[in-house]
Amino acid sequence: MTKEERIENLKTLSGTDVRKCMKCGKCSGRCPAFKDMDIKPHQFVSMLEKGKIEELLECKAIWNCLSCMACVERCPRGVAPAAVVEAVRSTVVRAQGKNGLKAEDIPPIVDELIPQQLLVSAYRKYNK
Amino acid sequence: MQRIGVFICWCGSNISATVDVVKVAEVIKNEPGVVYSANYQYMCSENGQQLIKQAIKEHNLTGVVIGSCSPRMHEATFRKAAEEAGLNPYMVEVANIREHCSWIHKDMDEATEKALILVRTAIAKVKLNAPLTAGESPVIKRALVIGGGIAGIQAALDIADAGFEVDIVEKNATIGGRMAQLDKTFPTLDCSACILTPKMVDCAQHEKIDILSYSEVEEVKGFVGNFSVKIRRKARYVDETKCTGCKVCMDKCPSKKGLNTFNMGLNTRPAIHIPFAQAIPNVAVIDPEQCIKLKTGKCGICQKFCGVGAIDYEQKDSFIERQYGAIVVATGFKPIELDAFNEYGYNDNKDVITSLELERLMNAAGPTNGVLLRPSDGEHPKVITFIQCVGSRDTSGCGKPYCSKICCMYTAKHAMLIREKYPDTEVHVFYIDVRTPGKNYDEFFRRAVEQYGVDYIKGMVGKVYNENGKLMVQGSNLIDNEQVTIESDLVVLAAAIEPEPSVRKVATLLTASIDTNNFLTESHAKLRPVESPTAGVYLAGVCQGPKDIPETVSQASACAAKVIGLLVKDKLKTNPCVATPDESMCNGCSQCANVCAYGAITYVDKEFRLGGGKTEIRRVASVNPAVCQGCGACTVTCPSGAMDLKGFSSKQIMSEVEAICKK
Amino acid sequence: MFKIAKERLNELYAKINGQMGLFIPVKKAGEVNYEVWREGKEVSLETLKTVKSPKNMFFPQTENMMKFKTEGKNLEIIDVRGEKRPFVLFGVKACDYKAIEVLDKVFLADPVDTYYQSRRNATTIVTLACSKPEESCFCSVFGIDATAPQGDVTTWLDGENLYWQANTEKGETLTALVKDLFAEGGEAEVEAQQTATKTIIDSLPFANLDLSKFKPENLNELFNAAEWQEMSEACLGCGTCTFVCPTCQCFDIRDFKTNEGVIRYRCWDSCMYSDFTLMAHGNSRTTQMQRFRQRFMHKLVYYPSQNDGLYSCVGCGRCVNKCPQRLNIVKVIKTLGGKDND
Amino acid sequence: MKDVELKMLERAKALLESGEVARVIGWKKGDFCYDPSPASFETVEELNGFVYDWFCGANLSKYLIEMSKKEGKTAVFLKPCDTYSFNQLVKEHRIKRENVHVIAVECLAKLDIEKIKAKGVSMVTGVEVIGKEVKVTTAYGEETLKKPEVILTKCETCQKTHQVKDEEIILHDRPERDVDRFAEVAKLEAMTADERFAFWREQLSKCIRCNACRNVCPACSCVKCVFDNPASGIAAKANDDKFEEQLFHIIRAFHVAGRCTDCGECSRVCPQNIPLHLLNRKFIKDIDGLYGEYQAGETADGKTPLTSYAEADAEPNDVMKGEAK
Amino acid sequence: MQEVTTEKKEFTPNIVAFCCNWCSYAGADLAGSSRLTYPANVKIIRVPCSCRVNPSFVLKAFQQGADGVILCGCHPGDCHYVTGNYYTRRRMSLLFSFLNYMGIEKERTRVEWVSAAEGQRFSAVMNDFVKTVTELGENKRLTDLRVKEGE
Repeated sequence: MTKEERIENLKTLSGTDVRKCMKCGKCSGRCPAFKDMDIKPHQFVSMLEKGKIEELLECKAIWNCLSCMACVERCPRGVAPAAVVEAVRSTVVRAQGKNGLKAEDIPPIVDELIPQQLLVSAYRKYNK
Repeated sequence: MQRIGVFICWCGSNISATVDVVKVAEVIKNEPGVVYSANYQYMCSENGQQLIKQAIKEHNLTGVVIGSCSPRMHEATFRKAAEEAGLNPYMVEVANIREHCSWIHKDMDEATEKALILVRTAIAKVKLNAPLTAGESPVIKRALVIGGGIAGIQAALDIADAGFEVDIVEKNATIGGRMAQLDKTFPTLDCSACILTPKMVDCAQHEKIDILSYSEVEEVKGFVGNFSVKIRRKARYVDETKCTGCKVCMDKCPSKKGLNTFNMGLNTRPAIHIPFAQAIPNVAVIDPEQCIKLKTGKCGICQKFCGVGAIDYEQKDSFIERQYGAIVVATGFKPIELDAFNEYGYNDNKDVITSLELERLMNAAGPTNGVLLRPSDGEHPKVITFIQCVGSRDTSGCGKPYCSKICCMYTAKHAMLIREKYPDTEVHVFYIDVRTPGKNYDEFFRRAVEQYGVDYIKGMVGKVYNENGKLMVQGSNLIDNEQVTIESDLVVLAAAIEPEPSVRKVATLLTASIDTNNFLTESHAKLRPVESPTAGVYLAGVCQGPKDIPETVSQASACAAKVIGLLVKDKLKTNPCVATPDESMCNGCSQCANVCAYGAITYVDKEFRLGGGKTEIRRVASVNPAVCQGCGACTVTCPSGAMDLKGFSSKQIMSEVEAICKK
Repeated sequence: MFKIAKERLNELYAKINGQMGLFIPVKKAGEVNYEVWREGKEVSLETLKTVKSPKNMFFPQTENMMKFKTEGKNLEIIDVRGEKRPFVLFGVKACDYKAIEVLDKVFLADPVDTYYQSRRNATTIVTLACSKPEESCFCSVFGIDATAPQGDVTTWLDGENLYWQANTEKGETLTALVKDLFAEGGEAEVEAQQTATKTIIDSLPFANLDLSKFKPENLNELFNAAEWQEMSEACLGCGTCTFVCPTCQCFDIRDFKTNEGVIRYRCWDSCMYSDFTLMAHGNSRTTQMQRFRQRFMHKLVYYPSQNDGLYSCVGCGRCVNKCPQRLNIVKVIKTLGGKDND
Repeated sequence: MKDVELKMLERAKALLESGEVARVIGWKKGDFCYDPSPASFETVEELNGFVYDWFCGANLSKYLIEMSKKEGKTAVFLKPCDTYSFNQLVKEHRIKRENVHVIAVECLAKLDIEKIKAKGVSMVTGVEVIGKEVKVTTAYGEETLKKPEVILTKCETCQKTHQVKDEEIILHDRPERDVDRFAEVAKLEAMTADERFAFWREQLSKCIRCNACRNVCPACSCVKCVFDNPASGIAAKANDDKFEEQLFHIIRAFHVAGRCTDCGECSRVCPQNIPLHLLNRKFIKDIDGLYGEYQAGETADGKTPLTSYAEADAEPNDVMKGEAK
Repeated sequence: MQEVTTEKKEFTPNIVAFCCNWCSYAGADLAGSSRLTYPANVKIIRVPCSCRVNPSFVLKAFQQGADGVILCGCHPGDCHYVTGNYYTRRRMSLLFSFLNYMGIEKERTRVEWVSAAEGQRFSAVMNDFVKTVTELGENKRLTDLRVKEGE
């Protein structure tokens, strides 16, 4: 795959139109994991738009993103930064050729206090 | 035999870049009926028009087709040119080969082919055109202004100064509108009341102006030059002619807990009240929802204390009907509701306020007498954070897709005023972009930053939350690529503005078109920005689109100029493209009148010859050409096809269909 | 005379169809009209009266006459008359066959209508004798023998067989083509059927209509008869009688715009219509009474006066059956025809 | 039936004799027992030919357009279904109501001679209806048929009652009938588009453009039909099997939409027996479903569904998707 | 009976759009001035109001070889002529439903409300309509055979 194709691929995977971003930073303004992310939510959008995907594919932020979707919820332009994060993440996971988490690996009794959303995020993050 | 001239415009390169205009002009020469065909760089130019006029004369043209931009753009221009050359203006048809062709198609062959089809279609139509002559209708020399804000006031004053009667219909108890609520105005920082109230007084004192406050437009009939408007004068329970505005009633009224809407609900007012000190008319009004007498029948204190006997609990809504030649719509705006933006905590925290509320908090006549105190505890806020673009430029569905235009400037104004009055206050502004197009605007904004040290943060706020009695404003600082949290005492939201909701009703009554954001549509974005597509209706202020005071005032004056231009005429030419029945085929079935929105159709008994010396009297439709607007609803309802529309006759459209379908 | 078993008629149709076109009464959507025969279509020879008469085969409801091809300002006129493929018209009843004679006198007289002529020449007509006339039939009034129709070939149908008798050269040619399907014989059966049918015909309610009054010399008297008003009062002015009539021959010529130019076609028209023969000044007949009178005067007086007394009604009775308001030529004949009608 | 006829004749005579009316519109005896024609009677003598029998299916209301223009009052016998057409014509100012005396007459359905003949019964000389049976006398003997099988198609689903009457002649109760008049339409709707197209193509290809449907239709009361009007751009005459019939029948159905009372005359008069009423009924069904039940001709005033609207009306695209209702 | 063609190769449908002068025609103008493309086979006829569109125009277009007909008007409630498009809405709902009943593919007919401000929408609507009609193929059911064949 050429670089252009990979960029296109990421855009398609994310399903979001990065050109709609008006660069207001509200996503990063709301991100609860902001500090832990080496690349910030708004940068995901802007870097994908600019085609800087190598950095994205090597970043740690994809593992730190909580997939809480706050950025998606807050975006005034209907862009979904978390979907870009997700797209990058799945690309990386697929390249590694393995599934991080299998359903049967989850302890049979899940602590009731674990937020449901976390479980969903975990699936989303590790199980491809 | 028809002698048709075809003129293909290059529109510089706008058309010629994608349409082979020379080829089109060449090929069209061979069309039956075409005796002349030419192409030229700019048909609408003086030279282009000259070309058309010359050809009409030299070739004895009976019809003209112009392949150019949209007929909405220059149809009138070309018709006028034809008329000057002695051809009936309605023998001109425009083929839209720019907006509908060259601008949207990239392939030259394809676009040229389509241009040919469009021109042939126009030829097919023009062959069936008939010369039309405009009728005349008288002009009533009186204008109606709907809305008594700065736009309405300015328009009314200008029209009245030209010597025409003007009525201002204002739904609130006083004129003044939003501007009356403002403290200072940018970029000069002069006091809003100081510049507005004299104008309000001018209105009240102008012999040509009649202020109908606390009134609403109920019904509009007629057409340009001849509107008949029914106005509802809402019951204010106070006789306007008697009340002296002494305010004794306000002191005595026992029901004092009504939210003061003029102060954006930041304090309370009595059930009987005058909205603010400089109200025009300076007459009290009773809020029937709040008045004990009106709700329970017991009380009547204000009546007892009114020295002039102005209180009338029995007052009912009344109606007046007046005739106008022109109508100005100046219904203004309101800030949007912020329920959809719970991330800013507006509904949960008293100290998260809107900019308009801040205006009142800073206004000497406001609830705090001009001292900036936060609503929750009346303390001086030490850290104030402004958030811009709240609900503006929002395509997510929660807010408005457009830029509200005034927020950047008033936020800079607020920040500056606060820093000046309370230098120990820290002021932060979260912004996406700072937009300052306007004379002295950017200088103004820079002063806020450079002289007053307002902290502008490029980035948007993600969340405002309460922690230990402080408002935590968490947002991005994009320049430094960090997330910041500012501990604030007061948060001010620059809420998007939207047209006053009542504009929908007004638009419907006036049959003026409205866009998806409820802004009234102007006739042309650039060339006819103050006219509504409905003839005789003009637009001033924010009802047409977001704008600040100077722009609003300019637009209002422009409106006034248009209205004056209309009212000085004694007669108006009417649209000749009206419905017309073929009486020999009309059944008099009344279906057409049932669908006519203008009441333009009536029925008459007419005698017809049957042959053999016999006659019969038959009921047939008759159209008033001054009232008919030419929509054509009747033509489709008519089963026999007796009703037809001049300029858009069935035969014309049919032959257009035939030509346009031809591949 | 030849015969063929009823069950084998499809073989006969297929054989004819292999050589030339075959038009035959076919039932479609509940109604029987002449159509091109195709395997699987439901042929209905027993149907006494097709809705449209076989005149449709020579004088179709619509027919293209010429094309005007336009290119720019050039106009080219294209003749659309081509050589007509020979075809067989099968199952024509005596009245309808007589009607063709009426039409021939109009279309084949000078100037010859070449559209009609080319179709007419290409046709071999196979007639079919009636065996079950019904109450609306009155062909005998016009001297037609429903049991022995003419045509290139005459056929008779009974419960078992179709009987075949060639009358003309064209008929012989057709017979030669299909002869191998036939057996000889049938004269006796045919004669028996004819005798039986004639008895019915003689007892039909309209068998004794009196036409004696319809003579050229009575033209003015008939034209001015007061009864027309009353007779036409219920007339809707529709064209049903005209279009189901086997002898009505009026047409209108119209143009149709196509992508390449214009097609000029003709189509049936009816003198019952208010816009029939519309001229610049208006219509020549302004009331329905005048239009109603025109139609019957033409059938019973004008046409015969120009064609040696040949009436242009053949007594098929279609108008009797189909008029929505039950007006028809019989009522006219009874009212104005002569004393014996009372 | 005979008793009703006698009563009608009696009234007609009385009205003419007293001079209350100048003419009576009814039916006149034909050549057979089954072919009465609509007729106008101006004298008592003319009433000799008066008839009211099982074959008086024709709707007389349209004749009143011309008759009500004449001097003097016109009395007319109207069956239940005819009164709707009458109202609709009054609504459209085509009939001068004040010039008409409406005598509502009973109708227990009318017979269709074509349906009788299609049963193989020919040379009919007389009929007698007894309950649900029809005794047909012919030149060849007697036949008994089931009445529901030989009534006019328009009568099969009729549930109409008199909407107008200045007086009435009703001697027998009409049996209750519970028939879904939209069943046939629904059946067509349930087909695929291809099947529907095939159905209508086959039916309409029979059309000979005789205009009987148009000319008999009380809603088609135009002084000049749009198809005869060269200015309309769709003027056309007979045309076979190409497009014209579709165009004609679509436009005609559209023109009478909201005005068609479902009197069924179009199908009755069609020489090719095309079920034209199913075209009009589709409009009626859609109107009922989308804009609320509406029966044209129930009243002589008010707007029709196509000359009125509601802001909340269904969107055309939703209607097409079948999502509106 | 004519079947819907299954051959879709190189088929570009002939689309006629009736646009009201005040909203949709202006919307089309805006699409033009915003350079929002749509296929060249969409051709626009200007009418004062969508309520001017007689069913016979629609049928005529089909007769003359149009493969799809679309009516565009102001959004309901925004009609320049107050109520025109309300009538259009009823008329066309009924007409198109009726055509469907006659077996005319319902995808060939459409009504869309496009305001003067909706250039984007105009272009999107046209692109979508062209796509739909292209998938459907040539209109054979309502075209007068004489038009195409010149017969």
